[in-house]
Amino acid sequence: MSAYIIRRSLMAIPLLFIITIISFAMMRMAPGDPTALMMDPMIKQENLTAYKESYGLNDNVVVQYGRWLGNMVQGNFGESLIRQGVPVKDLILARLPNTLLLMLVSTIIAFLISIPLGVYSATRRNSKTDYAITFISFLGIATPSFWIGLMLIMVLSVHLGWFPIGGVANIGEPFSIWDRLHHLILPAFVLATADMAGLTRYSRSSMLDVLRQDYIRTAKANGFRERTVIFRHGLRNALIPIITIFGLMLPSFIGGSVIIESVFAWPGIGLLFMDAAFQRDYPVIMAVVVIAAALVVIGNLLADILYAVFDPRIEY
Amino acid sequence: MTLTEEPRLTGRPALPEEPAVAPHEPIWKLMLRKYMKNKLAVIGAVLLFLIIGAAIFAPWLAPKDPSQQVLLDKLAPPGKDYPLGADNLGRDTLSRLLFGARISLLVGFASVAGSIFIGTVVGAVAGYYGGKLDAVLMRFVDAVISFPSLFLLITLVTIFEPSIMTLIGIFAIFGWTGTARLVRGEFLSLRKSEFVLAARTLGIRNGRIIFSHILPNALGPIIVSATLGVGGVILGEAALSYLGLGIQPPTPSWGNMLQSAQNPQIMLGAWWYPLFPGLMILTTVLAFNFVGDGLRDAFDPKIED
Amino acid sequence: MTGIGAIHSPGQAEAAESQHETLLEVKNLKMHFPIKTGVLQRVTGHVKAVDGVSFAVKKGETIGIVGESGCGKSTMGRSIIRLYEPTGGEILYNGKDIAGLPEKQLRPLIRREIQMVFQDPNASLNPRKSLGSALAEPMKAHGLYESRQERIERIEKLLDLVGLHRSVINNYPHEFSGGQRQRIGIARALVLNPELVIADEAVSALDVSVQAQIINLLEDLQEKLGLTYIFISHDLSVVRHISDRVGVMYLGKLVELSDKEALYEEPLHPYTQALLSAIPVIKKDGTEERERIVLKGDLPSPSSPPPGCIFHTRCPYKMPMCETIVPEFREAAPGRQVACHLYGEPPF
Amino acid sequence: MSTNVLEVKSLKTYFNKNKKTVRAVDGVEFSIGKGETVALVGESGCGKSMTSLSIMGLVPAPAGKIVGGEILLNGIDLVGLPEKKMYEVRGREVAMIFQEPMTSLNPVLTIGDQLSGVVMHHLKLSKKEAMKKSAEMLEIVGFADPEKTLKDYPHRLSGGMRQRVMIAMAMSCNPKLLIADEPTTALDVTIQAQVLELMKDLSRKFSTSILLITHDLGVVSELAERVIVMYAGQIVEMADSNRLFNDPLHPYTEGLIGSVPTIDGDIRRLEAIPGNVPAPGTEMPGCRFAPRCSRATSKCTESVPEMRVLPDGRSVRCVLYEEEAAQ
Amino acid sequence: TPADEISDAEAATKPDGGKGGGLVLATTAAPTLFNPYYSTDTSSSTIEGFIFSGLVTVDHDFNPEGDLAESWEFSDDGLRWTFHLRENVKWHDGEPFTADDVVFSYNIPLSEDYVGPRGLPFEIIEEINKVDDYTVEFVLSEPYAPFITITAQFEVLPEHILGDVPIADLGKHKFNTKEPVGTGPFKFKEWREGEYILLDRNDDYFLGAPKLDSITYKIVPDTNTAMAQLQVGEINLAGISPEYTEMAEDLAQKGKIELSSGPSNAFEYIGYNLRNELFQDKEVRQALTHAIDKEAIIQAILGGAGTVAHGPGSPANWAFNPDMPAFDYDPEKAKQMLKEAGWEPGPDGILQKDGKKFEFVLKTTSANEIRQQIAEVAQQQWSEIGIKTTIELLEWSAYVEQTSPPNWNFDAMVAGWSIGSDPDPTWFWHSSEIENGLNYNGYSNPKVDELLSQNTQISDLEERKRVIAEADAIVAEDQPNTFIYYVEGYLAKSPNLHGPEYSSANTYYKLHEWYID
Ligand SMILES: Nc1ncnc2c1ncn2[C@@H]1O[C@H](COP(=O)(O)OP(=O)(O)OP(=O)(O)O)[C@@H](O)[C@H]1O
Ligand SMILES: Nc1ncnc2c1ncn2[C@@H]1O[C@H](COP(=O)(O)OP(=O)(O)OP(=O)(O)O)[C@@H](O)[C@H]1O
Ligand SMILES: [Mg+2]
Ligand SMILES: [Mg+2]
Ligand code: NI
Repeated sequence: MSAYIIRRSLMAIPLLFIITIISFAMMRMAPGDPTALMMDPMIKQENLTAYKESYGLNDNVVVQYGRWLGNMVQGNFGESLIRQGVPVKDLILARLPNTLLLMLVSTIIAFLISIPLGVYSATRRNSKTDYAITFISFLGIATPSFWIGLMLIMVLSVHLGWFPIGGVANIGEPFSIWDRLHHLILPAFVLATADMAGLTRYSRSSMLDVLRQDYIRTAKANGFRERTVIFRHGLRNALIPIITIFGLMLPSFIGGSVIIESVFAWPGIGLLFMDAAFQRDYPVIMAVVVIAAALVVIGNLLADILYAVFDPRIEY
Repeated sequence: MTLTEEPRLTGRPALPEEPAVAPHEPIWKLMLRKYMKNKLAVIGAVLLFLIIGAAIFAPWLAPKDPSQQVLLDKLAPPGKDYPLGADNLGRDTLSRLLFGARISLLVGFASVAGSIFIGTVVGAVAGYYGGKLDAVLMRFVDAVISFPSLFLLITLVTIFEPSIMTLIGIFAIFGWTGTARLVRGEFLSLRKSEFVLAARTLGIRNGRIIFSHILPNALGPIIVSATLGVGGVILGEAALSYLGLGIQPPTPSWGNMLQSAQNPQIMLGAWWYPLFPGLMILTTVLAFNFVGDGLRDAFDPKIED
Repeated sequence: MTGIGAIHSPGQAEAAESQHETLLEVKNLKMHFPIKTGVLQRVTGHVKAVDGVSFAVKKGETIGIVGESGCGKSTMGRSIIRLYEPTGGEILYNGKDIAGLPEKQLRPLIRREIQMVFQDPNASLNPRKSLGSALAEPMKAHGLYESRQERIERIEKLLDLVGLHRSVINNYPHEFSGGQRQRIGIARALVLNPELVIADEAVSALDVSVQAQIINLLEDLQEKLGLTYIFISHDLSVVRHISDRVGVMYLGKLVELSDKEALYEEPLHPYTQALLSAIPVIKKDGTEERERIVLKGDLPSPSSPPPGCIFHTRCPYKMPMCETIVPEFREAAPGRQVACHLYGEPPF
Repeated sequence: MSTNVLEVKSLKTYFNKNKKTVRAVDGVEFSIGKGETVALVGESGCGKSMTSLSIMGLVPAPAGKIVGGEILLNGIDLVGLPEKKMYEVRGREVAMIFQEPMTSLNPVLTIGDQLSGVVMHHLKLSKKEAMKKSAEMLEIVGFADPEKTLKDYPHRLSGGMRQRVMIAMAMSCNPKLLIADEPTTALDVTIQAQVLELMKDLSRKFSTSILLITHDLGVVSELAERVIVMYAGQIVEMADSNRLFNDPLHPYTEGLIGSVPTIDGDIRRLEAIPGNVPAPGTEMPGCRFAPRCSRATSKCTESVPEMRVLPDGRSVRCVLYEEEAAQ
Repeated sequence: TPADEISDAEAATKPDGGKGGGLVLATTAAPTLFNPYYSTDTSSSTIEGFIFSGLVTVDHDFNPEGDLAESWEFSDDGLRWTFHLRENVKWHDGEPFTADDVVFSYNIPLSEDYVGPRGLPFEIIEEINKVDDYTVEFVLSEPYAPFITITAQFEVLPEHILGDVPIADLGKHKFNTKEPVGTGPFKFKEWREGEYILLDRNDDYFLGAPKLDSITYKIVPDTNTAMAQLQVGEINLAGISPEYTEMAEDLAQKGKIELSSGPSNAFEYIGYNLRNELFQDKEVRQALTHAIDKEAIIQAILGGAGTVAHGPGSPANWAFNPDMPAFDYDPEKAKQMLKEAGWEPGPDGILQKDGKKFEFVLKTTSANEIRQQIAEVAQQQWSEIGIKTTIELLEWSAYVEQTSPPNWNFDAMVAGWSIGSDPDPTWFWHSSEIENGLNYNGYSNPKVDELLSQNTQISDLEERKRVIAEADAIVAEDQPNTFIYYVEGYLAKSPNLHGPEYSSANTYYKLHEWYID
C-alpha cells in the first residue's frame, strides 16, 4: 500500500511539471504586461524600466521559467507584481484555508445528499419518486450554478435576510462556529449543486448495478431484509465506483469554486485567481493554477487510497 | 478422422437449412426503437429539433433586427411589440434569443466537434497501440485533466480576446481529454474482443480494423459524450459570460444575455429579461442531456428491447 | 523438407509431401506475460501461461487439447496463430518458422492458411457488421473473389456449407441465435480456404443440443474440405468425440499426448487419470463403476509454478524426485508421450 | 420418503415485457421427498432458474410474477406468504447456492462476516457463537484452516473454495431444502468432483432434500435420484434417474441424451436435435417441442399434450404415450 | 487614471451629535499597499487618506486647506514655498511629527534609487529645506501652479521608522502592507487578505478624536454584491456607479439609504485616433458627433445621471468652461457634412470616398458595461448615417496596452477621463504628451499648446481659468473626441450615518466628525 502511495506520488511529479510548463507558456503568450495597469499619467519612463527590471520581467523567458520553477520547488512562489513586496505564498496561504473549507463542506453536502437520493432512487426504480429525483438531477445539471447562487442571494439574503450576502464571517466579531456556518452554508450548497446532480445520477446507476449482482441475490436468498441487503451488502459496493468519480469530479469542483467565490464574495484562491488574471499578476496566476492542479492530484491520490481502503480486492 | 458406426453420407448439407430467427431489421431501426422507449429522450429530441430549427431559421423567424436598439423601449416588458420583452438597450429579446441560439449552438457544436476529433484520435491511437505510446499520451492527458479547466479557460480567455473562434478553440483544446480517455478505454477493451482478434487472424489491416471494426462499436459512447459535451459547453460559455469573459456583446449569446441581466436592479425590476435566456440555456442543456441518455440506451447492447 | 526442397520444384514438392507430412510443428513454445508491480511498474515476474510445449499436427487430423481453466490452452492457440508474439520456441508451419515473423510477412502466409473459431458466439462477431459484409471483408483484404458477384456466390456457398439460409446475408449478428452465430463464426473461418482451423472452446458456450449440431458440422466440414483441427476444450467428452489425438495440458505444459483411444482407455499421467475419473458420466445399465480420484487442492499459480514436476503438489503418486527434477516429455509407449517420472524407463 | 418436503402445484411464473407475456414457468408440478435429491434439467432458458427463484420468492419484480399455483413447503403455501414471513423461510428453511461462485459472495465483506451474518440472523446467536458455528461449517466443507479463512475476503479464494463457502453458508442453518442452481457449471472438472462429493456427503449427513438444477446430464446421473426434464417452461418428463437414462420416453429427453458425447462407450455421430429452443414469449398451439421433434405428427400441434403418469410411475408429456398411460 | 472618483463632502458638523459606530465601505478592487509613493490604485489611496495626512488637503470645492501644514506662503516668482507645520501632531506610535518627516518623505521620489510611479510631480522640486522643526521650505525649478493641489497633497511618512531603509527597498517594505504608521484619523489594525482592512480610531488625532470607532474597508468581488450589501445595511457608505443609479434611487425612496449627488470630476467620450486618415478632417469629426444622440444615451444608459458634454473638463471643476462650441444631435446635418467632405453612400449603403469605405473599429473594455453600451449605441447610430463600425471589446489591461503609447492601436475608442484635483489639461491635449503621455488621440494644435504651456505658470486663479477655458473651447471646436457627457456622481449612505455628502473633490472631508447613531 505504501509503495502504491509512493508510486502515485512520484507519478504526480512529471504531471506537475507538465502543468507548470503549460501554465507558464500560457502566461507568456499574453499580450500586455502588468505594467500596463500602472499607467499612471505621472509615471516616469525610466522608473517603469527599473520597475520591470526589479521584477525580472526583462529577462529571457526560459530564464524566467527556470527561476520561477526553482524557487517554487523550494516553496517560494515569488512576489506579487501588483501587491508589491507581498510574497505570493502569503497571499495563497491566506486564501487556501477558505477554499479548502468551502470545498470540504460542499463535498460533504454533495455526498450526504446525493448518495442517499441516488440509492433511494435506485431501490425505487421507475417509481414516481425515482422520476422526480431523476428530473431534478437533470435540472441541477442544466442550470448554471452562478444563476442558482444569484437567485438564492436575491431571495434568501437580500429579501428575507436569512443569510449574509458574502464573506466568510462577520467582520470584527469574535470567532463563532455558528457565524462561520451561517456564511458557509449558501456557497457550499450552491457549489455542491452542480456535482450533486451528477452524483445522484451516478449513485443511482451504481446502486442499480450493484443490485443486479449475484451477491445481492445471495443475500436475499439468505433471508436478509431488504434494508439489510441494501445497506449492509449493497451500499459499500456501490460506494466504490463513486469514490473514483470523486476524483474525476475534482477539477470541475475546484474550477467551480471560482464562480462560487465570485458570487458569494468568498475570499478563496478562486477569487484571488480572478483578480490576478484580470491584473496579469503572473506569479499569482501561475501559483494558483499550479496549486489548483496539485489539489486535483492530491484529491485523486486520496480517492485512490480511499478506493483501496474500501475495496479489499485491490492489493498493492 | 472420426470413427463412426453408421456410414455417413457425404456432401449433404450439414443440417436442414434454417431461416433467420428474426426478420431482417437494420441496426438503426433497432436503436431507434430502443431510443423511442425513453420518453424523456424523445421529448429532448423534439426540443432540440425545435431549438436547432429556430437557430437555423432565425433570420426568418425573428420579428426584429436583433441589434436594432430602441433606447426608449429599454427593458420593456413582454407585450405586443416585444413578445418576450426588450433588453437594457431596447433590443427585442425574442430576436436576440433566436440569433443567440445560433451563436450558443455554434460554439457548442463546433468546439465539441473539435474536441471529439482530437479526443478520438488520441484515444484511438493510445488504446489500439498501447504500450509506451499509450503511457506517454495518457500522462499528457492526465496533466491536462488535472488542470481545473475553468482556471485554464479564464486564463486563456483573458490572454486572447474572447472572440467566437477563440472560445471554440479553447473549449475544443481543453474538452478533448475526457473523450480521449473514453475512447482509449473502449479501444483497449475492444482491441481484445474476439471479433477484433478474428479480424486480425483474417489478415485485416490495422487501419481497417480501427475504422471499420473498433470505431463503429466505440461510436455509441463517443456520440453520447459529444451530446452531453454540447450542453456542457453551453453552460461553460454561460459561466465565462458571468465573469464577463464569454462571447462578447453586441453579438448575442444566451450566456451574455443572461450576464447583462445580472444587475440586481434588473433582476428585481425586469424579471423577464434574465428569465428567457436562462430558460433557453436550461432547456437546451436539459434537452441535450435527455438525448444523451436516450442515445446511451440506444447504443447499449446490454439493454435488450 | 529443406534438403529435398532444393532438388525439385517447390510447388510440386509441397503438394506431394503435404499428403502425409506434418502440417504444423510446435517446438518448445513459450509464452510468458510480464507482471508489473512496485513503484516503477517494473517487471517483477512472468505469468508462464505456456511454458515449453512441443507437438506436431499432421495434415487432416484433429488434435484435441484439454486441461483445466487457466492452464494455457487459449494462450497456446493464440500464440500459434500469432495473435501473440511468443516468448520462445518455434512454430513451424509447413516447415517455415513463423514464431518471429512480423505481421507483414504473416499476412500472405498464415493469415489465409490458419484460422480460428472463438468461444463466445456473441463476442466473436462484430455487432455492427452484417453477415454479408463480415464474410466479404477478408476476401477484399486478400484480394480474392474480386467482383461483387463472385463474392456473393462465395458467401452463399459458405452459408450452404454451414447450414444457414441464404436469405440471411444482410442480417446482423443480434438477429441470430447462439448456435447460428457460431455457424457464422465457422463460415468466417472458412472464407479464405484455410488448411488449419484452431477451435478454442468453440462449443463450450452452447446448449447441449446445439453443441451437438456444431460438433457434427465441424466433423462434416473436415471430411468435405480436408481440414486440420486443433480443438481446444476443457470438456473431455467432447474432445474424445472429435479428436484423433489428445494432448493434456497442466500449468502451461503438455503432460501427456497420445492417441485418443489409448489415452481414454489407459491414461498414463496421474493428472490425466484424475481428470478422467473426475468426469461425471451418465450411468446406464452396464456402465462400469469407476473409481474417482479426487485431487486435493487447487491449481498453482502460473506465475510461480512449482519446481520439479509441476504436478507434484497435487499428485497422489508423488515421489521425492518429483519435487526437484523436471520430468521430460518423452515417448512412454508407441505414439504416446508423457511427462512423468513414473514412466522413466521405456518401454513401459 | 413418507412426506414431501416440497410440493409444487401448477406453478406459473410469467414475465411481462413490452406488453408481451413470457411464460417462463408454465404449470410446473412436482414434489421432493425428505432427503431426496431431485434434478431439474433442460436447455438454457427453459425456466429452471425461474422455478427455483419462484420457490425462494425471489422472482425479479416487477417484470416477473408468480401468476398461479402453489408451492407447499412442509404443507405451507409460500405463494402469497407475506414478505416478512419469507425472510424466515429463506436461508433457514430453504437455502440456495448459485452458479457463479466468483460473484455470489460479497467482495467487500470477509467470509466470516458473511457466514456469521446468516447464522446470527436465523439462529439468533451472538457474534462470537456465530463465528464459532461458521468455523465449524467451514471445517465440515473441508477447509483446513477455518479460522484463517473466516478473515479472508472472497477474492483470495479459488472458485472451488468459494463454492464450498457458499455450500457452508447454505447448510449453516440446516435447511430442509437446498436448491443448487448449476452449482458446478463454472468449476473445473477436478474441482467439480470435489464439490459433488461434498454435496453427496452433506445431503446424507444432514438428510437435506436437494433440488439440483443443471444441464450436465453426467452430474445428474452422479447425484440425483429423480430427474425432471423441462422444455420451454414446462415439464416434459419426470422419472427415476436410472430409468430416465436407460429408457428415455420423451423425444426431447432422448435427443438431449443423444446430444451428449460420452467419455466411454461408442463414438458415434451425435444425434443432435435440429433447430433452436423457441424464443421466449413464442406462443404456439400444441406441443412446444413439436417443431424440432423427429417423431412429430399432426396431432402434436393441435393441443398441448397432458402430463401423463405411466403405470411404472414415470410421467411424460407426449402424445406418443397417451395410450400407454391410459392403461 | 480613468474613472478615478475622488470627491469632496460637506462635513456633518454637529459636534453635539451621537458618536461611535463603525463605517463600513466596500471596494471591488483590493488595495495593494499603503504607501502613497508606491500605490497607484484608488482603494489604496482612499485608505492612505485615512491613515496618513498630507501637508494640505482640499475642501469640497478643490480649494487647498491646511492639513499637517497650518499655513503656507509662496514667493512672488512662485519658486519658493514655505509651510508652517502643526506642532501638536503625533504619529500613531506616539512619536512627534516634525519637519524631518516632511523632508524625508518628499525626498523619496527625488532619490536616484526610487523605483515607483510617482516621480513626475516631484520633478519640479529643486530642493527641500528644513527651516526649523516646524517649518519647511520648497524650492521649485520653475513656477508650477498645481504644486499646492498635487504635490503638497502627498501624504507624509514617518522618518523615525523608515529613515534608515534604503530607498530602493522602500517599495517592498513591510511597513506598506503590515504596519503602516501615519498621522491620520484612523490607525491601521488588520488586513485580512481578500476580506477587509480594518482601521481603528486614532484618539490622538490632531483635529480631535474621530467619533467613529472604526472603518472597515470590505473587498467584494463585484458591484452587484456591493449593492446588495448596501441594500441590507452590511455596508453603510458607497459611491454609486451609473448603472446602479436607478436602483439606488429606488432604495432611497424606500428609506433604506440616503442619496446625495453632484457633478463628478470626469467626462466620457469617444476618442478618435487622429493618426488615422479617416479622422484627420475636423468636419468629419464634427459630423460624427452630430450623429450621436447624447441625450438619449444619458437617458437610456445612465437613467439620466449625467449632463451632455460638448468639450473637455467638468462642471465640478472651477476651471470649467460652460460656453464651448456644441455639435448637437442632427443625423441629417451629419450626412450633409460628410457629403461635403466627399463621403457618398456606396451600393451597400456604406459611405465611400475614393473607393475607400467609411468603416473602422471601435474599441472599448469589457470591464466597463456603460462603455460597452455606449459603443453599441454609437455603432447603431453611425450605421444610420452610413458608417460601419465594428466593436472590439478588450480585457482591461489589453485595452490599455493597445490604446496607449507606443502602440496607439485603435481607430476610435470609448473611454473616460477623470480630471484630478488640479484642472491642468496639459496631459490630454498638449502635443508634447503625444509621445509618452496621455494624448492618445495624437491631437496637436499650436494655439492650444501655447495656452497650455502658459497655464501652469499662472498663479492667479481667475487668469488661469480664462486660459484653460480658451484652450478647452478650441479643443471642443476641433472635436478630437466626441465628448458625450459629464458624469453625475452619487453617494449612498445608511440613514443612520451622519456626515458624508457627495463631493467630487474629497468624499472623506472632515471624516473625524462623522458618526453613526
Ligand atoms: N494477455 C495476458 N496477460 C497476462 N496474463 C495472461 C494473458 N492471457 C492469459 N494470461 C494468463 O495466462 C494463463 C493461461 O491463460 P489461458 O487463457 O491461456 O488459459 P486457458 O487454458 O485458455 O483457460 P480457460 O479454460 O479458462 O480458457 C492464465 O493464468 C491467465 O491469467
Ligand atoms: N428478468 C427477466 N425479464 C424477462 N424475462 C426473463 C427474465 N429472467 C428470465 N426471463 C425469461 O424466463 C425464461 C426462463 O429463464 P430461466 O433463467 O429460468 O432459464 P434457465 O432454465 O435457468 O436457463 P439457464 O440454463 O440459462 O440458466 C427465459 O426464457 C427468459 O427469457
Ligand atoms: Mg481459454
Ligand atoms: Mg439458470
Ligand atoms: Ni520438400
